[in-house]
Formats: sequence, structure tokens, C-alpha cells
Amino acid sequence: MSIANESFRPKIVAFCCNWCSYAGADLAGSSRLSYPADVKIIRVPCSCRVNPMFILRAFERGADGVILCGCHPGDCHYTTGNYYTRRRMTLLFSMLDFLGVENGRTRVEWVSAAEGVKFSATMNEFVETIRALGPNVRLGDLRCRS
Amino acid sequence: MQELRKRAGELLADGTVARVLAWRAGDLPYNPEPAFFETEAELEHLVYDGFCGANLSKLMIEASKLEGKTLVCLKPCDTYSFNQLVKEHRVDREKAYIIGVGCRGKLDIEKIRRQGIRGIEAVEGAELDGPEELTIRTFSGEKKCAYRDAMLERCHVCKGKEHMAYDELLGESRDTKDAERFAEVEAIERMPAKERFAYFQKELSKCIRCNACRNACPACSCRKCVFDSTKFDSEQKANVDSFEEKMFHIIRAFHVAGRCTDCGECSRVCPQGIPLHLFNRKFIKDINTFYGEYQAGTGSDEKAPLTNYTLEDAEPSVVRERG
Amino acid sequence: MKYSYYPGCTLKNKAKDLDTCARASAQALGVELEELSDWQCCGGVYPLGSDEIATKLSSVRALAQAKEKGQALVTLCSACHHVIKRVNDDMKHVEDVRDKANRYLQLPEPYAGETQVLHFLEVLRDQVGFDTIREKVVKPFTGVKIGAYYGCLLLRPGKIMAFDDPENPKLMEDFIRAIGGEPVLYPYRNECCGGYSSLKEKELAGSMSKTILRNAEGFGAQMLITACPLCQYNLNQAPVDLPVHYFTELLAEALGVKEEVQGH
Amino acid sequence: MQRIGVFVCHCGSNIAATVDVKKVVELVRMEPGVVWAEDYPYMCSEAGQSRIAEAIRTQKLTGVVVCSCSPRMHEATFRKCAERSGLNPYMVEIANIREHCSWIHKNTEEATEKAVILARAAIAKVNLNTPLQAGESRVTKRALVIGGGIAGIQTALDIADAGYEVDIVEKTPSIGGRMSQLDKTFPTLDCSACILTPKMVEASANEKITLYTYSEVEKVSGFVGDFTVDIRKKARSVDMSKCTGCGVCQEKCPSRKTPNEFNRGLNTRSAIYTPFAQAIPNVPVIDREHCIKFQTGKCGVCAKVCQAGAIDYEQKDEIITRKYGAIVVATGFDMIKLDKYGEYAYEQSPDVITSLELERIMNAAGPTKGHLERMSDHRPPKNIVFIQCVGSRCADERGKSYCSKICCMYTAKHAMLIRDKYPDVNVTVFYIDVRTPGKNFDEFYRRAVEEYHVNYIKGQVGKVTPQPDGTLLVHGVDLLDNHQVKIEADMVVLAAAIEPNPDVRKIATMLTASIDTNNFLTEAHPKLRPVESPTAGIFLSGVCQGPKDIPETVSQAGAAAVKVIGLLAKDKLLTNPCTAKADVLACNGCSACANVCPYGAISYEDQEVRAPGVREIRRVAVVNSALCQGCGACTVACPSGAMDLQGFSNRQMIAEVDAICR
Amino acid sequence: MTKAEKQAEEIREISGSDPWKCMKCGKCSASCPSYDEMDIKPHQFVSYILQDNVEALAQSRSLWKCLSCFACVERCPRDVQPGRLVDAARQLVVRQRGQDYLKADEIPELLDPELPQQLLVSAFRRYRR
Repeated sequence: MSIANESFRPKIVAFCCNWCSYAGADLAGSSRLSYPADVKIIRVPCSCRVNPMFILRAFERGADGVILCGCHPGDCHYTTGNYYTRRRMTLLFSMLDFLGVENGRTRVEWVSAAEGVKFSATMNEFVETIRALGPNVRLGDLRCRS
Repeated sequence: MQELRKRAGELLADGTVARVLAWRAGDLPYNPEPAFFETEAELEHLVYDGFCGANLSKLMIEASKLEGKTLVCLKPCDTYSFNQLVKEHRVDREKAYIIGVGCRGKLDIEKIRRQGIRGIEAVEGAELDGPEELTIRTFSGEKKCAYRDAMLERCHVCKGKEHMAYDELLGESRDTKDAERFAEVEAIERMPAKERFAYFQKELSKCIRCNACRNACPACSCRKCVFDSTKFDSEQKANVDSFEEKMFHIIRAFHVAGRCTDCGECSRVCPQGIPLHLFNRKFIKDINTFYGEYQAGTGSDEKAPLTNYTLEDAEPSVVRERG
Repeated sequence: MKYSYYPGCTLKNKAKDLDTCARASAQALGVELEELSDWQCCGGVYPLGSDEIATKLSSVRALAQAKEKGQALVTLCSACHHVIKRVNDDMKHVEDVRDKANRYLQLPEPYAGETQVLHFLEVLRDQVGFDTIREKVVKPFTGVKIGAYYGCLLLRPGKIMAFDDPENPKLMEDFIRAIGGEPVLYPYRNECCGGYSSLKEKELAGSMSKTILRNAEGFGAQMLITACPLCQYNLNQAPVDLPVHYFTELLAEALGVKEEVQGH
Repeated sequence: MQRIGVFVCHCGSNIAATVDVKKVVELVRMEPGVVWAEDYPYMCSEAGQSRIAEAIRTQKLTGVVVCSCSPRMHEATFRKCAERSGLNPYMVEIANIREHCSWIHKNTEEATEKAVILARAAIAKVNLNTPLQAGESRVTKRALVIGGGIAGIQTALDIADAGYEVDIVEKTPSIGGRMSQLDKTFPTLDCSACILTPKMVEASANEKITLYTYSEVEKVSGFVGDFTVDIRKKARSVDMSKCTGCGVCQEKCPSRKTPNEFNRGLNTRSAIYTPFAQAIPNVPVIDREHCIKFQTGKCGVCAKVCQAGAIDYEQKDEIITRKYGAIVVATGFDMIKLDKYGEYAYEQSPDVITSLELERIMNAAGPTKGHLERMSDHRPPKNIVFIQCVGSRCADERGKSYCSKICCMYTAKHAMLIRDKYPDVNVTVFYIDVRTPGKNFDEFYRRAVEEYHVNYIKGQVGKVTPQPDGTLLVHGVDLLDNHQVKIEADMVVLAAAIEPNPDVRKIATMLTASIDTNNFLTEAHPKLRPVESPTAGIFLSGVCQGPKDIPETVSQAGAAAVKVIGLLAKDKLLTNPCTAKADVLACNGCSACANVCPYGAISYEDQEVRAPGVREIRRVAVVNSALCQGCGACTVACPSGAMDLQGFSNRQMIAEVDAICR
Repeated sequence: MTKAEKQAEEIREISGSDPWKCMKCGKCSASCPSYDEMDIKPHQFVSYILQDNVEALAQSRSLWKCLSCFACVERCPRDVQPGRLVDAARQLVVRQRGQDYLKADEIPELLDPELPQQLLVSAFRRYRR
């Protein structure tokens, strides 16, 4: 990793479902499993609450990466929410990739309330990926008037 | 065209329908426009030829609210949009009398112009039963152009000559497919990411936010578009360049994903010539790949891909993994 | 059915029976074993060190050659099988090994573990099928009580070898049934015979082999079969009067092609 | 514009050691809408709460942000505090600066900066909050208990004792569960049946309790206070109202080759059977798969010998639909399959058995009538080896990562009972650790060593090799003495890991109760709400929540009952007001939202819509707020943004995003 | 990092094994066919690495007694697989110190006519540089 990337502090928005991933993040906290402060968590009732508008908005306002965490498929508190999330995000991410935006900037991970370790590891890895990618330029530049 | 006028006249006369939704000549020889006709007399202005690309199904949303039935002329590909609107409870099937009009591919005046033909005064041979070659009269004399070479992009990937819904059929249709539907999308997918980005940046930079695509799209039929409402906005709106400008096309494509019938109106009406259908078609391709073949508007009561799921669906990481 | 075949050093020498009987049986079963041209010794033991590259290259060469032909690679000797299968697994999953090996070898096309590595027993089970073998047997070992000796190398580590249940295998027992014999289950069939310790620690290997043979004998085995020349050597050194044969010898005999082989 | 107060908690040093709380206070003061900001060592304390209450009153606050621990911890606390002070509780938001900030970051500057940003996001959200009113829903005063083992029985008895109706659904033909299979119980060594049977009788005699044995839960809908459950009563082929339980049919049944599940397959049973003598109800069932009449059409012996005419070959499965206010899961456990542990020769030798099989062998009603003998040749064993941790504490996929908790104690029990009854038998226990936390537990284990001279060896067994003479050579190691141990045993007992009943996954899915990677049901809070599932109205009893012994199970069963009683005692429940709501003006009526709603909470109505320039009757979405659970799936399905989620509205989410990315 | 720590680290890296996962159950030692020949037992190997005591391992007879039968690798419930640590230590010793357990001049007397090539090849790989 270059020195420039070391000093680069990315802005990362993490949407976490209240029942699994937010609790997983709490567990990571109570287990003192650290991950970079660059990650800021927004609590949502379910991963299916996350509108693609929120993700694009984050990028528009300067986020360098957006990660969405929900219950493992099959374990959704609302039974089916994350199944819709899975389809929506697969399509959205595929579209962003199609437009030439680095596909590492978006991610969905399933993290249960018991997976504090996974939560922290995922965030560490995601921050690492974003640092390696550097500041998000492309999405910001993808406007109608260049 | 005569037959269509005659049949429409009959149906108006016997009270089957209260009005006719079709096309009438525009100010130029190649830009007929959608129009309602309420009397037999008005029908003499009705036209139907190769330039009648406009998909009339969206206009049935408003027509459904009117008294009596509306006769609507739909080409085979328009019927998909019509069915989709019925499925979404936007159009009342009972309020429509559909004449499935024949189609041998619709024309794109830009394609004629791109062949160096300028100063167009009239185009002959555009009618349904016309010859395989168009004769174009211009300031500088008569030019020829094969009908096929002047067709809209969407007609080269024609979904077929069958009407998915109709009350009666009028005129022959032809399947004009001679290209792979996803070839363009695949070509872009093969480009390196940076090239893809540059390509779309160039294309989207042309957008003037005229909303022509939104207005023409039969799936984009919200009463109030989110980009015109405050539903997703925050208090700081004035401080930054607006959200809509950047993300409008992605969100628009996402909102119609699984509902878009690939009618191609967005690209046809774009005054800047942005290939907007690529967004929709990319979604269609992904949907077909990930969740199985799906065509919106066939009239089946299958669940739309984005309001459906299976336990074994692909994970979003598939996007990263395929590289 | 056509396969690339890697015989290994011992089969060309001390364990000719293992090789020739396999070839004759394969022919009788409609399996074509195409010996790789200029194969090199696998090294006999899998280099466990994760940074060992050079010692893995001979296996990679064999694997790449099979890939070029578009064939699965068949082995007979347990040790060769163990080494080549594990190297293949490294090439598939360990980026570091893959990169370095490819850099050394400069193959026309980089190799990344595409070749399927099969032991001849796996070919018999999965490709030929024991039912087919049963039909083709002309001289069944009816009434003969045969113990299968698996040893270590075919089974372990179970996750990578994926040969059979490493603690309770049954492939060779099914094989014995297919040639008409009566398999004898005995618990030491997957215990170590002493391996290469028999070079310097002859006593250790001797006592381990003795335990195995005594146990098999106790359960009524009249003979043992194995796929490994070293196992056979070690077991034969022990002072127990229980013959140990290569499984291919019995197969050739059952299929009625053994004379043919020995006639050569 | 809101008038927002921000309250920054030190949480002792939990937050203040890493986050500069004074600086947070100073910086949030500059945020739009903030009129008050202060910090305090413990905001959740009474003094802390009264500061919030006072600020609400004196500063006329319309919104409150508490920067503290996770909202999963104290959101409810602070919302109640606001409510008491006259502020709508939904005008309170929490910025999680402990779990998501101070506990995971070491650098004060970084942590403080992040805490400020998290506070900003919460402030931005509160700026858009609107007061929400919780709705009310009724409570059906009846509980369902799934599973009729000791956990389920105890829960049902306690609920019934409080005067509420309770139904037990049990999959097998009798209640009793695992405990009925045990011979003796530790650490007192009383006979399991002697203490369990009276409870079973009590449950069946209690008029408030209805038993559905040989039944399974088929479908669950609804929500806390108002669940609707379909129960499948499998065809017993015996009329329960006529059967006298005389047992003649079982004696005369000619099909006797079915492995006896109750005896863990150590012997066989008839096709018409009751699992054990004290079964409740004492009415047999016909196992149709093994019944000659059902398989071939010929036989009918049981019908001929039944004096009461209770045999009914035509009986069909029956679906019963009932309403419940609360559901308790008490589905229990089973032992893991040992097919992947070939080195212990469980499948190769009948003399290698599991501990539960040993219970049956030791039991007077078991396959050997209580005589300790080898299953292969029925000779009494002379040397018995116990192997601990078979499949427990494993990092590989063969076993389970957790400690099964009960094995150390029951093995000490087995060893002691054997040495007591058969002093000539040598007993060796190979252990990794002996874990005996519990009242009188270590004393019990020490008795096994000191009084009964059980040979405990620290070290795991590598392999068990059956020998030609029928003995089992156990290859172990004594780690304390540092030598390999080879024991010629004639019986080996494996303390196999326990795992939740495999059915629990299906049941959890029906209940939308969360489950962990080991299939144990997740509790709402591991310490403070250990008997509740995170899903409201679902409670946990027994091993389905985690490994536990009988006294622990009974305590948890009682605790679950108390929670159920507390719920059923209420006439009305307040519903979550964070539900979806449609803006009829923007609604297209397209049904996308209804298509993704898991609760069927969205319906369509033709409503007259009036707006400037509009007055028409339209098809619009209507949300039933009693059914809506607030997941938000509909909000994203809606292209026009007409559907929104109260408490997590589109604009609120966007405001949070903006605040974080600012 | 001291030299001992560095070497322990190297062994962990070469072996790809995580000795911290060990719960000291001893199943490796119970399974080991060469146990009696070893001065440092398989389960102890794990502790030695944890204590960075590579020197003792390097001097250990056990390095040359392990048969690579993988019984400990297969049965380890914690995925530590001591056999890999033994092998890694042997590698380290052979590579760094050029120690040979098998001397060329002793080979002729060890040979017998039946001995398969495989045995020689394997022994050379295991015992020599």
C-alpha cells in the first residue's frame, strides 16, 4: 500500500439491520474487537429498508464506500427482508460496476448478532479495500454534466 | 391506414368506443404524434406509418379515467407495456379496445440523417405495406435508403410479431430481429472498468434533464416522480448540486427494473441521442442471468423479479467475484 | 475412457506387478492408461513446508501435461497419489505456490490445478463401477477372506485426499467384494506401517507392521491387499505369515488377464 | 425547527476514557436545532435521567439525543424518561458512542471525532422526527408450548398454575422428553422417572393444560398477543377416547422389528406401541411405516384383540387452528451423529455406545432390564472406558465448537453408579478438563474419584481398535504422566456432544425467531433477557437455547413461564408505532409494496383523493398498523416514495447519511 | 523480536498451523505411532512453539521419528495439526543447519535387495538437505 493511501481516511457508511448486524456490531464493541473509526453505522430495522437512493446519496455526499449488513439469508427477523435486499443490491451493484465504478466500493455482508468477530473482520477488510482503492472519484464524477 | 381509419370510424359510430387513441401527422413528414380522436370527421388526420414509433399504452392511464372505452392502436411491442400497466393496476383492461396494428419495424430519422441525407422534405415508402426501400425527397434531390437500414435500434432486437393483448388485429406484422439483444451490453461489459466509466460519463454528460425519457416511458408512470418530490430530500438541498442530476438515470433504471418491457421509447425520444435503453437492458440481462428468463408484459401473473426471491439467489458478491 | 497415467519410480522397478497388472486389467475393463512422456519422480513425500516450491515442480509438470491432453491423471502408488493430489490442491488454492511454480516452469499456459487427480481405485469405483467389474470377473476369489490395507497416504488428510472416510474407509472392501472375495474389516487397516522409518528404524517399522498383520490375521484375513510398494515391503518384512499383494494383482487374476502379464 | 437537547454519557470511564465528552458537548452545541447540551457520568442513572427530564421542561425541548451505549441497551429507558417528562418518546434518538465508538477505538482524537459525527447523525434525524403514537392490540389469554420434555412440562405447569390456558405440542406419542430416557440424575442420584412421572401426570390432569401429543406445529402467523397457529395432529390410528391402555395390542402385534427409538435402537418394538410404560397419554400409536396392515393390507391383529374397539385404521391427520398470546419453544436436544468419528469405532462395534445408550442399559425398563452388559455378547464388562468431549469443543466440521456442559457430570454419575453396583468393574475416564461448576457438583466428581476410585486420566483417546477376541483396545495418552496408555476395555462409552433438536430450525423460521450457527435459539439479551427471543411473544425454555442440565432447565422453564404470565396478564399491548404509512397522494396503486410484505399488512382501497387540482377515486395502499412489523421492504419496492416508514423515514435516513458524509 | 521468537514465527508460517488453537487434549499424542520414540511428544511440540523454544525442538529426536502418517493431522479436533509443526521444525533445521539424519556413507549397509526405490527417495527427502 502506498503512503498516500495510508494517510487517506475514507468515509464509510455501514447500514446495519437492527436485529443481527447492529447487534453484531454491539458484540464487536463489547468484545473490544476494533475496526477503523472511518466506519459509521446507520441503524435500519432491516436490510430491506435500505433504498438504493440512500447508497447513491452517500456516494454523492462524498462517501468512499458503502456496506450493508443484514441477517443471514434464512434468518431475517422479518422472514424475507434480506432476500429482497439480496436481489436489489445484486442488481444495483452490477449496474454500478457496469458504469465503471469500482465494484469494491459497495458490499453486502450477512452478519448475525453472534458474529462480533465477523463484523469486526469484515469492517477491517472493507476499510482496507477502500483505502487501497483511494478516494471515490468516479461516482462523484458520474453526473449528467461533466 | 385507410382500413384503420375505416374500422375506427365504425367503432366510434356504433358506440363501442368513445374515442380513438392513435397518431396524427406532425409538423414534419416524419414526426407523427399521439392523438385522441373523438369524431369520425377528425379521423381523416389519423396516420399510421413507419414513423409512428410512439408507444401509446402509457396514455391509457389517463384514458382509463374517462367515460367509455378508448380504442387504442398498439403495435406488438406496445402490448407488453400495456399488459404491464394492467398488471400494476394503472390501466383498466375493460376501458380499452385494442386494435393490434401491424408492424414491419419503425423508423429512426436520425439513422437516415446519419447516412448523409440532409434537408429532408418527404419520405415515401414508410407505410405498412410499402416497398423495402425508402425514397427520400430532399432539397438536393431524391435519395434512397433501405427500410431496414433506417430502423430503430429496438426493431433490430424485435421481441416478435405477436400481439400480447388485443381485441382485433389489423395488418400484417413482421419479426425484424437481426441482432443479438444483449450484444451492445456485452460489448460494454467487456471493456475495462475505466473505459466503461469514460463511455458513460461521455454519454450522460449530454443529458439536459429534459425528462423526455421519463415522460415517454410506460413504466415510469408515477403520479409524482421522486425526483420532483421532497420525499428523499434533506434540508441542505440548496447548498449542493442536486442529487437528481447525478443519479437520475441509475435510479430511474432501478425503479423500472423487472417492469421495463424493453420497448426502447427512452432512447427513441432522447433529443440528445443517449442510448438510455442500455441501462434497462443491462438490468434485464442480469435478471435473466441471476433469476431466470423474465419478460415483463407477457400477460402472465408471474411475480416480478424484484418483488420475488428464491432461497438460492446469487449473493451481491457475485458482482465482485466475476471481476 | 482415456486417462493420463503416472506410474512413478517404484512401479518401473521393484513394484512391476502393481503396474503391469493394472495396465492389463485396465485394458480388460476398457480403460485406457496413457503413460505420460518423461515424467519425473514425485519425491515420495509431500513437502509440508508451505514455502517449498522446487520439490513440487515435478508433480506440477505431470499435472500440466495431463491438462494439455485434457485428461484426468491416474496414479497407482499411494505415495505418488498423495504427493500429486496435494500439490494439485496447492496449485488450485495457494496463490503463492501457484505463482511461484508457474514462474519457474514457464508453461505455455499457467497451471492452476485444473487437472483431476484420480487413484486407480477411484477410477474403478467412480468411472468403471464395481458392478461392471463384478460382471467381468471370470475367476472370482470366492470364499477368500481378504483384508484391505489402506495405510496413511491414500486417506489422510481426509479433507484434501477426499478418497474415502479417513477413519472408516470402505472403498477397498467394496473392491474385494467386486472380485468375489470376502472383505475382512480390521481396525488397523488405516494405521501406519512405519513408512520410511524402515530404512533406519527397522525395529519400529517391524513392530508396527507386526501389529497390523496380527490384527488382520486375528480377524480371519487370509491375505492383505495394498496399493503402496512401501507398505508392501514393510508388511512383508514382519515375521507374520500373511501374504500381502497389490490389489491390481488380484484384479488381473480375477479378470483372467494375469497369465498374459506374466507371459511377457 | 426542533429544540433539541443533547446528553452525552461518560458511562463511567467506558466512554469518557476514550472520547473527550466535553469536546463532544461543545461541538454538538453548534448543530442546527440544538439548544441544550450537557454531559454526565451515568445518563441512565436516576440522577442522569432527572437531568434529561429537567432540561426537557426548562428548555422546552422537542427532541432529545442521548450519546451513550447501544440503543439496544437503553433506548427504552430514555424514551420512558422523555415520556414521563411530557415529551413523545419517539422524539428521542440514541447515538451509540460506546459499542460503536469508545470500546473499539483507542485513539482519543479519532474516537472523539467519530462520536461527534454519530451525534450529528442522530441530531439530523431528530430534526425530522415526528411524535408517534403506539397503537394497541389485544392479548389472547392462552399460551402454546412447543415440546413436551421437562422444560415444556414445567413451563406449562407454571403458566397453568397462574390460571391461564396452555397447550403443549409434542412430536412423539408421549410427553416426557429426554429426561424420561434417563436412569438416575446427578448430583443426588435420584431416579429420573420417579421425579419426572408425577410432573407428567400433573400436566395431563391439569384442566388448564391441553396435550397435543404426536402432533407438530405446521404454521404460525400473527404477532405477540395474537398468534394463530396450525397444529397437525398426526393420525394415531387409535381412538384416544376409547383406548383403555391395556397394552394387549402391543403384545399381539406381529411386526416387532422396528428399532426402538426410546431405547436408542438397542432393541426393537412392535409397530403399534407406546414409547415407554409410563407414557402419557397411555394410548399407543400405529407406526404406519412398519405396520403390516398399512404396508400390505393384511393383518389387523390389533383391531381384533382390542376389546375397546379403539383401533381406527381410517384415522386422518387433523389440523387444529388456535390462537395464542405467547409461544414458548422447548424443543430440546439430541446427541450428534457419530458417523464421522470412525476412530472411536462406534459404528463398527456394538460395545462402543453413547452415554444415552448407557442410560438405557442401566435402566430397569431398558433393553437389558438394568443389567450392565455388552450389547454384542451380553457378557458383563470388566473394563469400561469413558471418552469425554466426543464432538464437543471442536474447531473442525466434524463436531461442535461449544462445550456440551452436561457430560462431565453425567459421566461421573455413570462411573459412580457402575462402581457402586459392580465393584469388580474397572472404570477409566479419559478427559480433557473436568468441568463441574454447580452446586455440589465438584464434590460429586470428587466422590467418584475418592470414594469409588474411578480412574481419571487427563488426555484424549486417539483410537479404539476392536480386537479379534472381542475386546476394545483403547489407545489413549496420559498427559500428566507423559506416556501413551493402552487399555483393553470391553465396553467404551462416548460422551457425544449434544445438539439442538434438528426440527428447531424449521420452527424458528415459522416463528421468525433468530437462531445461531449451532442452531441454538438466540436470546433477546445474553445476560438480561435470557429466556426471551428477540421476537416479541416468543420465549425459550431448556436446551433449545443452549446446553444445560435438568435443574437449570427447570429454572429457565419457570422463568419463561413468568414472562408468559406477565404478558398474558395484560389486556392490551402497545404496538410498535414505527410502521409503514402510505401517502395516498403519491401512491400509484401498483401493488409492488403488497407483493413484498411478509405480513399481509398492506391492502388496497378505492379512496377519494383530494389535492389541489385533483379530486378522484383511486386505488391506494392502506397499511394495517397492527399487522405491520416495520421492516420497510415496501418502502424500497415503492418507486414513487409514497410508502414510507415512520421512525425510519426516507428523509430521516437521508439526513443521517448526509450528516455522516458531511 | 528475539531470534527465538523469530524462529517460532517462521515455524508457524511454514506450517500454516495456529498453535494458539490448541486445547491440550492430547489426541495427537494418543494417536502417534512413534510416540515412544519421541523425546518431545506431539502435544508438547505445540507448547514449545508457543513458548518460542525452538532450540529444544531443533535438538529433538522427535524430528526424525515422525512418520508423516498424518494421524494427528486428521484427528486434531482444534485444527492445530501438530504433524505440520513437526515437519516445519524439521525443514527449518535441515535448511538452516544442514543437519542430516541420514549420512550418505551409512546407506549401503541399510540397503537390502527388496527395498523399494520409494523408500530411499522418501527417506532422503525427509532426513537430508
